[in-house]
Amino acid sequence: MHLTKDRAMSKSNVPDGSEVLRAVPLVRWVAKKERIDLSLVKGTGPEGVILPKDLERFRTTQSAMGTVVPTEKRSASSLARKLATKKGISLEKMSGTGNRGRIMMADVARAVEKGAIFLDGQGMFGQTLPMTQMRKAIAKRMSLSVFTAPHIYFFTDVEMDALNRRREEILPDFERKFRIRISINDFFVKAVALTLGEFPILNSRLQGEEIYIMPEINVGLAVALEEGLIVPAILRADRLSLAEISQIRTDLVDRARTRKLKWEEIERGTFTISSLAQFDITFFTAILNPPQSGILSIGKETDHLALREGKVVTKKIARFGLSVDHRVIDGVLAAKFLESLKHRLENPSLGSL
Amino acid sequence: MRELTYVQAINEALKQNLERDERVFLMGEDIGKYGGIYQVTAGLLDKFGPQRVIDTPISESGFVGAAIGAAMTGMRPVVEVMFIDFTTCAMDMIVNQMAKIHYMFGGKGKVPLVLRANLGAGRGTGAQHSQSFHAFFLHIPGLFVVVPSTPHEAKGLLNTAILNENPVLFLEHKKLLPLTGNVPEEYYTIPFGKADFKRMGGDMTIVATHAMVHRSLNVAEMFAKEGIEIEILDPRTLKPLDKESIIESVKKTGRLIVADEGPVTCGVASEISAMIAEEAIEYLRAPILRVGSPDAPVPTSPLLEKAYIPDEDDLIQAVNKMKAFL
Amino acid sequence: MDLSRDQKLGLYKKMIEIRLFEEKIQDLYARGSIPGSVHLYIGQEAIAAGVCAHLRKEDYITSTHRGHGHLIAKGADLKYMMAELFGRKTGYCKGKGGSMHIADFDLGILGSNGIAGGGIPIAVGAGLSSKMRGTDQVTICFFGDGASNNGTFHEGLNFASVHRLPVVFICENNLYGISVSQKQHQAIKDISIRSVAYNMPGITIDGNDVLAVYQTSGEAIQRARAGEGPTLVEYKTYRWRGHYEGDPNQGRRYRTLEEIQMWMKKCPIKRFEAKLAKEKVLNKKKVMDIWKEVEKKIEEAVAFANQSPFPDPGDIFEDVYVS
Amino acid sequence: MASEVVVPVLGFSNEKGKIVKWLKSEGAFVKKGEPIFELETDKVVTEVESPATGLLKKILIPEGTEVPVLTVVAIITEKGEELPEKYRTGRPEGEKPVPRTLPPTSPRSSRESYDLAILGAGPGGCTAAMRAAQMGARVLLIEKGNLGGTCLNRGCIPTKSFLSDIKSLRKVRDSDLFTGGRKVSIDLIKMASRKNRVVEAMRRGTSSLLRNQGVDPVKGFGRLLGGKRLEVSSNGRTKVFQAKNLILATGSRPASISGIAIDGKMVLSSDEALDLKQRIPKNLLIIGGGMIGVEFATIFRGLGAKVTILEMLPQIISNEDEEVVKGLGLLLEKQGIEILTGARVLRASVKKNSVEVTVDRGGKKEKFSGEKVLMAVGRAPNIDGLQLDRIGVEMEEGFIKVNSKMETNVEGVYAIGDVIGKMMLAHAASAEGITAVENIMGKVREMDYQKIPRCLYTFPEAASVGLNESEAKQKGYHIRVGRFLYSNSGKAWAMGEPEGFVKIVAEKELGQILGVHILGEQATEVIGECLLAMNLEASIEDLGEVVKGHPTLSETITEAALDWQKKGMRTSAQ
Repeated sequence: MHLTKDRAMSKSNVPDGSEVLRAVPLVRWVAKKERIDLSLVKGTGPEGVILPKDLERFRTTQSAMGTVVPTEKRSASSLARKLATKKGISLEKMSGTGNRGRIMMADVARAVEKGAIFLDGQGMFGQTLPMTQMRKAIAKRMSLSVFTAPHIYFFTDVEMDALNRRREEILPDFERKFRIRISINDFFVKAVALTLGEFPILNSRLQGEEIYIMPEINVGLAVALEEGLIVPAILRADRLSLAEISQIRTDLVDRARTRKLKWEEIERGTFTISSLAQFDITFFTAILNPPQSGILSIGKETDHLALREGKVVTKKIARFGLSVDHRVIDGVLAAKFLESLKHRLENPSLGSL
Repeated sequence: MRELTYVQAINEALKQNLERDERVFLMGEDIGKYGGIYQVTAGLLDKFGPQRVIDTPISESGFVGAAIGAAMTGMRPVVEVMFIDFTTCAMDMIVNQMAKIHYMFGGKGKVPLVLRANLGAGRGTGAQHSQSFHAFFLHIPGLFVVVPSTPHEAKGLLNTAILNENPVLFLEHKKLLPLTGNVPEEYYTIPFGKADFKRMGGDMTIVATHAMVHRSLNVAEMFAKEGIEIEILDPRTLKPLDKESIIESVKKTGRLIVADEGPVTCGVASEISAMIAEEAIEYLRAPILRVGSPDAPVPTSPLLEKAYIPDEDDLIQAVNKMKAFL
Repeated sequence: MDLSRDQKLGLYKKMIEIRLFEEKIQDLYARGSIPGSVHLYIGQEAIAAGVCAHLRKEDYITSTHRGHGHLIAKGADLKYMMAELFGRKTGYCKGKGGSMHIADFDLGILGSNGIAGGGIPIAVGAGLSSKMRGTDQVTICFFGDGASNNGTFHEGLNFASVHRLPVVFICENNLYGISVSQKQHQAIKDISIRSVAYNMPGITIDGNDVLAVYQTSGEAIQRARAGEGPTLVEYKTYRWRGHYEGDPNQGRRYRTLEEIQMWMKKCPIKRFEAKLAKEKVLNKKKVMDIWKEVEKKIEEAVAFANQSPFPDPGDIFEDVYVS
Repeated sequence: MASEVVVPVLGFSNEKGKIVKWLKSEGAFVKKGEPIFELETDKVVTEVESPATGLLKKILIPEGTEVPVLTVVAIITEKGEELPEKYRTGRPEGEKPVPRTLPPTSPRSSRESYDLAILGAGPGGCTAAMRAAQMGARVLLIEKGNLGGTCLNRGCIPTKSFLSDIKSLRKVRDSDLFTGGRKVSIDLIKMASRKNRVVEAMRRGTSSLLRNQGVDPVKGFGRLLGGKRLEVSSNGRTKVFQAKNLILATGSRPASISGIAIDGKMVLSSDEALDLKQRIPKNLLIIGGGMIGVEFATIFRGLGAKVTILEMLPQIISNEDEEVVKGLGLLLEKQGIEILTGARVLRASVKKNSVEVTVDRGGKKEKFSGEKVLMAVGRAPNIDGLQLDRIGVEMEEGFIKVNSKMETNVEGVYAIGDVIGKMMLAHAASAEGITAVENIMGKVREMDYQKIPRCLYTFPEAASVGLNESEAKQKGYHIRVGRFLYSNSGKAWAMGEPEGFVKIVAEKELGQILGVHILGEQATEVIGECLLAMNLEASIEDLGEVVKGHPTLSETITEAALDWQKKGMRTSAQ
């Protein structure tokens, strides 16, 4: 009761209902100096207040993306509409830089350059689609991977019940404390990161004749977009708490979807998880994301019958696949890695999950 | 090194000053035979006699005024007002006379006087014997205000106060009186206006005074286990205030909590917060938090008093709030 | 105590000095040369002159908001006083004190005081100090009937009496505490009876009779010097002007013209002048000479003040603390 | 000695008082300390005592009057003394109350620090100053001459004033409607003074606009001192200012050809040419056929001079659309203005009553003689004495180099207007000013010259914006051109100004308007809607859909847009 009433914790709405922009002074000062529009920065402090680290994150992203003003109304100039129609792209998700967010020609041109958002299905059949920058990159990378790195594959079934329970347990607490909805993927990231710590060789790359063990464990998470897959990585995931992983993962996926990732965030991964758990895919293999040496593919959970202490019980099983670069990693090591990961996931209360 | 209590350290300083300088004399209510309400002057009457250790009538205006007159005419009185609460009975003498004489007479004359009093809650003495309104005196140019937090500082700062040519309010904290610590036997001084870094850390700064220093240190140790390093800065004198050190620390950590036992409204914490807002706002990574007493009189009942006193719990709450900005 | 011719002339001259100084201030204030507010001593000159005639340079006085007379009597230089009243840098207090806050510690003037009764404990402290230092300095504490109701009066007299301090408490009872008459502000007629409560001698005397003032204060001062303790002396007198310059019609909101005129007839200067004329100490020419001489001194003081610079705005922070 | 009776200071702060009643009458004997008048202030009513003994010689302020404190209200004299001279005639005229001897309370001497200092108060500087002040900046605007710069004082505005007068003259003189019209002449002195009134009114307006917006204008010559410090000197006194940002908007002055000095008597610049107190020369050689040259040719021809334009390039007003240039050339020649293109001036020798100009024309040397020569070869930036080197501002071809945000190479230092030598037009400077200010104030804004119009005040006017036909082609656009002739406009005919045309260049695929070029009556006004259309990215179809009032000159735009779509109804192919 002797603390001064904290304005930072009070409601952030002003009477007219508009959101007040909240940032700590250092952020405002830097923003003013560097002319950064703080309304574009997502704050992660209490009540969404923008902290120096948020600005730091925004600044690097921004340098890659250029200024984009999000807009609500889809007001567009005559010429912008025409250009969009000509290019076959939708104005729906586009940002406008004109007065009151009006979409101008330049905005459309920029959207085209970044990779278009196609009109839903309209006029697609029988058309030749130009490859977007992203598609081109993916194509090149995948071919490179398959042709240069000899892949070997390992599979195992992981019992998910304990992990699901654990998630149920902590879910409400996390929502209350951190305002995040923890996902099963967050556990995967954490588990993989910790297991990589045990088996650094899987966190390596081949450089000429040498195997370089990467100094940081940055776990990439494949995100499916309409125009392809993108793999933003969570930096030093082994040192992060579950909550932090969850926050960062949410932010990265959000930004991946709105195409606001910066290049380094995609490039910095040292190991990849590709999860198709939300699709009806039980099992698949994944191609390495070069120069990484390992990729984990995770399928959908399915019900399996199992015998436990003489009784038949139902178990949720997810099938895990590990693809590794055989030039770097031997089978035994890969198997041990997968086993350790499985153990960790099945006994979440034991370890640090 | 030898350990003394806060009370003994002050007693020793008084004794050494009485020995060193014949112009020094003590005055106050019950400081003679009784040895002072908290025994700070114990034994001094016997050693120096009633000419130099004067028991006064219960007459704060009268004896504080007399001390001023004596100081103006060549003496160096050290006056004890039994509780800071009683200074209100001598406010004209402190505010209109003592603080202003040198200035309003254009630099003629001076009032080298030390006014000692204790402050702080925690001894169940209720609303009229437990206040921490030292911020009053910061509002009066012409006074120095000293708030020692350890026995070592109590002695060194009191020595400096007695040497000083200006009126000095030397404020002791009730809860610190039994505190022990290393105190050198020899006479030494600690300069005014020089804050002490009680603990170094990079994540946040707590500027703390008096008992809040010790409470903050306890809390800092707790959070250190979480990997949060709190810097603790004790200004030691509120006037003159070591702004530079505070600013320096805030520049480093970007997060500031000010902890002072006075009521927060217009208090020491408010002043330091405002100073930082004016001079170093661009370094702040979080809102400034103030920890202090609530805007209520000090209650007597132990439970209420405990709830009243800004303590570790309040500091923990503040640090937790601040943590969200890390 | 018999006075020599020169001593009598000295007393007379001091009173003239105070009167003419105050009259000059009255005119200069109306003409805007003096900032703030001023409280004039006109009518009470006999007290300051009579009391201070006994004092040595090292003796102390504490004065009041109506303090010009006390300071002049204690030997303050008119030039520096005038400059101070003008708010100039060359004034006694570099323009920071003004009319109500003038001090010259070298002359034992521990300051006039804007707080009624504010100087009493300070005077006691000065007495305590001289006692501790073993000197025979005496401290004169001037205050008014209004201040005699303040706690500091009682606290000060009590302390001085307990420690038998060499302080003489001079109460100038001019019958009004600002606008409230003595009848309204205390239930006693003679303030000196309060000395009984503090076990010290007390006496009430006509403050417009300079010789009576000289006589009684002399005894009290002697007592103090001899280490016999404090005395309370009450002088009945009257201020001619309003409480401050600007008090409408010289305070006729709370006192009658008749009363004022009655007291003006009791002018301490005229009374003493008549007496000295009778004694052939003074004649018309001598009076004229003294007036001219004093007027000249005052004009010099005004010229000095006028020529003096104002303080620099940058001086605001000078002397807040002793460095 | 006479003594003045004043309204006294009455404790604390009274500022004035009313004399309620004089208690003594003039001529009465008064004693010092005796009440002589009754005074009422906001706080009290009090009697005021006489400051001296003597005769109340003169009462200066009657009863019932309220006067400030210290006002002398009466004089008291000694016996036999005369009333001092200055009080003999009532209250001395202009006499102020005796000032109090207290020092004036001056505001704390603040360090003169600003968010923005602008050097030069031309159209660019003034606009920038006002916008910055609107956005909350503390702005200092420094000008060595008059507010309004070249535009207001020696350019746009004065010439428009003249042209308006000359147009009226032409109307009357060239028409057979008015009997005696041919004999009408213009009063040069009155024409000049009307111009001066216009300029003066505009200056006053600018000054009050600046004041209203809270801009601090300071007169004097500004110099850079390094950092963000500036020194402003005026009448030998200098003052130093500090600003967080600087905008250099010092403008330009007429330039000359090397070897030919502008003497202001025989060889004039536009500055002197505007001073029409001089006799109108019988024949005038104008060196330079740019906007300035052509405009002055129109003015002087309109005033009766024989005018010859000597242009070095193959066409006058280079960079403009060829059709406009050709059309304008014809119309100017029709007015009797001689235009010689490809004529490189080599030298000019000043004779007693004429100037002889030697010209290289396709290798051949030719000589022209004129009573006066007007040098209109361009303008040079005002950078002398600015001390740009103190902060290391980078230059480019003699002008200050800036990027599209108007930033120079020095952080926080911007430049706009003629001194950067981009478009050298008043409205371009204003737009540049706003761009600079918005960037300073934390927005991101870039200058787009494609949307800045160019206006030429000839008879008739010409106006254009964006790309001309050949530029558009060069840039690789697939374009089509829409045209409409003034001679097909009812309004133009009715006005008796059927000469001219509208030409719109637009890209085929999207219908993006790339440029508009108009030659004709009020072209500078008519082009307005095209500017809006381009700013809003309207397509040429949008432009064609607008319904216009009839008859108006702006119908020509709609018609040209329809013509572009081959939907023209009132067009006959050119």
